[in-house]
Amino acid sequence: MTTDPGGATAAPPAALSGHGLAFRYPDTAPVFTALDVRIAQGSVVGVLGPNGGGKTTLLRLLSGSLTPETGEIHVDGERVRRGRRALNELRRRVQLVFQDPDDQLFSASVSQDVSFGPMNLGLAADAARERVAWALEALEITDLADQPTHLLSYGQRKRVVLAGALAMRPSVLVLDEPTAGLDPEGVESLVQTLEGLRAAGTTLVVSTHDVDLAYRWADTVLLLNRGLLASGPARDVLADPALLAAARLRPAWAPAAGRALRAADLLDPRAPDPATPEEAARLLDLDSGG
Amino acid sequence: MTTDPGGATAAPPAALSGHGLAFRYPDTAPVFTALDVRIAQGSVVGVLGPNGGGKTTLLRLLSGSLTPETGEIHVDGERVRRGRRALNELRRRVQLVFQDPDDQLFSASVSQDVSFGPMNLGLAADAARERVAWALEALEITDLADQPTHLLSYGQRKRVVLAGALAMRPSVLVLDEPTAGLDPEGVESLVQTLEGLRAAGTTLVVSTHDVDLAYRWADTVLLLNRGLLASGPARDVLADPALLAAARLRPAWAPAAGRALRAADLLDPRAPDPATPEEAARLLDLDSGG
Amino acid sequence: MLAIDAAAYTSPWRRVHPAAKGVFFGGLLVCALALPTWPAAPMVAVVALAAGFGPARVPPRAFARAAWVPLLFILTGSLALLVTVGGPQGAVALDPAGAARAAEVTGRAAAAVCCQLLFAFTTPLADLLPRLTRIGLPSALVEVIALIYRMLFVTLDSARRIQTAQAGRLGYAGRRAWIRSVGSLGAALFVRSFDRAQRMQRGLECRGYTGELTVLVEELPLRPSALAAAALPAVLVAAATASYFSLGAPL
Amino acid sequence: MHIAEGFLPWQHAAAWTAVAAPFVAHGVRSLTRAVRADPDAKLLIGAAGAFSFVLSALKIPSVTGSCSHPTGTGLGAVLFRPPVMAALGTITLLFQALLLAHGGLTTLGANVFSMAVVGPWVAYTAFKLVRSATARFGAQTSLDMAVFSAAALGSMATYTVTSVQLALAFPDPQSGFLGSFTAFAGLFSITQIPLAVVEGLVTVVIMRLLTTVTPEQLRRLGV
Repeated sequence: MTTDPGGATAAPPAALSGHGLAFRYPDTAPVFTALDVRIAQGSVVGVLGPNGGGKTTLLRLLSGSLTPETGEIHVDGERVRRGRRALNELRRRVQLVFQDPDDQLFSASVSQDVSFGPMNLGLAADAARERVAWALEALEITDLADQPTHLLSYGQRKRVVLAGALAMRPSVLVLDEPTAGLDPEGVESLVQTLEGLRAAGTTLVVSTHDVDLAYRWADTVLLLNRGLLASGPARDVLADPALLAAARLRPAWAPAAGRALRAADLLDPRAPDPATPEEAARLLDLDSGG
Repeated sequence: MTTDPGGATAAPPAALSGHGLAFRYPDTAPVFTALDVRIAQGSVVGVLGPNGGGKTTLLRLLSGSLTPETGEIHVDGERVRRGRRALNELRRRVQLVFQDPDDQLFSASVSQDVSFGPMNLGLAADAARERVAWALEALEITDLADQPTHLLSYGQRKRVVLAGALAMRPSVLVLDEPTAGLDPEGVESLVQTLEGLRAAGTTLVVSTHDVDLAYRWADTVLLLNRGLLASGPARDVLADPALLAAARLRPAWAPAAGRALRAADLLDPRAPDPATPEEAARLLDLDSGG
Repeated sequence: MLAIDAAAYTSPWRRVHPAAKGVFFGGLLVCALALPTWPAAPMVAVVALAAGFGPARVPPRAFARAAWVPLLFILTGSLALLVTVGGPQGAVALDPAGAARAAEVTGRAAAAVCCQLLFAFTTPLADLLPRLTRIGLPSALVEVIALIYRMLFVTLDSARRIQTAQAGRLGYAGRRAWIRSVGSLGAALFVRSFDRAQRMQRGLECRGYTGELTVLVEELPLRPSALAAAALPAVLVAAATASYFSLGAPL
Repeated sequence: MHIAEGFLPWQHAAAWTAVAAPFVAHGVRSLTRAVRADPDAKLLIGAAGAFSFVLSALKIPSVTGSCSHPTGTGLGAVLFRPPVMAALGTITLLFQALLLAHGGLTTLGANVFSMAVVGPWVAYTAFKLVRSATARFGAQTSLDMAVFSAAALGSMATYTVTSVQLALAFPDPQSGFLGSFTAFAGLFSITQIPLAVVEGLVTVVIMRLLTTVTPEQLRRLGV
């Protein structure tokens, strides 16, 4: 199951990769000793594993919010050099969005907050204004532009932070638990919006506890538990009970439902598993209806 | 599907009930205008609905953390009277536990924190100490007693908060999203522990976004969306697509998987749906193995 | 979360430049303070309240709730003006001129409070604070003030949730418990505030933070004619007061 | 205890603004210097300011069974030093005036002088004096006594200064400033003395917790 991140040949080029990453927090055991990861351009990469398994650490290493002890980060094929300038360039190209929106919202006005990144890039007022408008549009929150941050709902604040990251025009968006705390409809609508960004060319790296979500949404997944347990297509990795047990995850429903449907001859043996319970129900209703 | 909360006759007595509850936050539209809910003794009641649908408001009304504009709360069959004394008695008997443990940990060490409630009850030092030991034991965190709270993991902090509530010896524990932020293994182990409390006689009211969890764990569910959409056995309410759509929830996987397994003749037509993907996989493996 | 703040963001006057609102209510406030209380204070109160409850549609109930705090201080403070201490009549005695003095102070302060509150009810701080650099405050200070404004809501939110949790465990059921609860609440807030600052530091670094919190502040049109119009009510009140005295009314 | 908008005659309001101004200017200078020296300081100061505001919005039990608010001057002075408190206290008072209608805009100078200048300096002096005078009673007792004195005396000082300000504005027609000071101080003492004691006790609880939970943070602040 584990594929060598550097070994794929016909695969799309890597938007972002880490080679031999080692990291430890002061006075603790190392989180990673020699981690290799590869994020293909234009893909959605799910990062899964138990709490304390290193998900957030990996996201921070990839986005320049932590510096690895040893190892290298490559963005768009270029190695990130040491030094403040290269680090800032990495941070711009790989935007990290934290789980708690209040960690990244510092302004009481939505449009002012979103303009922070573009202003840091040294853009002129007009160009910055355009960026802000475009980012708010992409997150479908243009109507919130003049709202005070503190009167927004949790889900709205999450979108504002995303708009602030997007306004940097990153090539990769790294999202720490973007769906945590959202209700099912909120999850769905955020996934739709993020799919729109991906279609427009942004690569997405997403950590999550939701195996079912990763199964239906991610192209590839990274399974972490203080080191890389596996990486590969979501539908292979997340259907492997042994790997899931090692990562202390429960299996997804979709493979079991798919197998049951195939056993009942309601799904073609080579067709993919149903992504959602609705899809499974539709197949069953087709049968009982026809 | 909607059952009159007062109408059940052979049902177990109500540990907690609300009658004609009305509530609004200042300067906003009412959340509830006349809500009737009934929590049967010794049951696990799931509270589901979209964000902003009133889940947390209901939990706070039931536990005396908010006071309804009109309507009554009954605990163990007694009406809660107006006034500070009666309110404090309600709060003691119905303990509310929030989603974020950091909002509820404010002492330096675990045992000090758990003793906060017993001290406020005016218990003597010995009696308080006994309560603390018992609550830590029940949550399986006796070994954490002398730890400083800020060094604990998220899951451990959640358990300390639960111990703090349990040390009040409530008849009902009201839990707002207890599984949020936990990894799948953490969810499983917390549910096990809470089942232990239920077996010892504590009634549980649990809000959650996780339809699959409610489907397999709750006895009855309340579906809220600014008012009660439905209440009844979890396996009836959460298998009804129209109700779920009204509550802006997605369906659970289990009913779809159960139907598929029955269509494949791998599950008895009257047997309950599989609770977990593992259970479904076992039924499928039995088939392919035999 | 805070009634005055929340109302300001939905005010119909939100789009009016803060400077114009400042001149309007500030001018009336100066009238209330600098002109003879009778008749200037009642006139100021009537004009300010008419504007506030009329075109500015300030919610009256929220206004009344907010006005209660300063009014309580004004009334208590005026009590001391009713008496005279250590005079020939004894240690404490009613001052015959005290009622008039108390009434004058109460009238002046009540009118002034109306102006202050109505400015607050129509001017969101998110619109006002970034413009404080225009009156010469150093930008580093203005950034800190704006940051405090944002962070106080986050902290206030934590405070409310911690307090609710404490109340659920009967932390406010008696005086001793109350003191213990407020103390532990204060300590928890301190720890969380500094923790939040550190996480925000990391969060903003990802967005290119290097020490400046520069943002794009949208220009609001400010026409000199609008400023002049905003000053007009104060001028009229002053003129009316002057003519009141020139007609010899108080005699 | 905040003097409401319009309660002071305008000459007094202007005079107190002038008196408070140099302290605030000094505080702002030390604050901007700290920010320039260390970019991290900006967010920490933001957090400290937000903390000061919320602390002074907390409810504490008062004598009549109703509740009141702590001044926070004692804790603020011990944690952040009086010069910084002059700046942070001014910002807090500005927000209190605009967001809660506690205190006025023209009376801001008078309120700043009592609550962000005199209160913190009295508290800080009391803290230092009691700390060194009680050193022989052991670290915890000494700290408790110093913190209690700082908070209680800081609170009393703000109330005394406010009474002085009101007495100067409204001297008694018979006995002048002294008589009127007695009237104001007597009137407010009913609520303020118990409040000062409560604030002292609350602040002791806070500091005890902070010394066990974040000793390194306190060391960094130089407590």
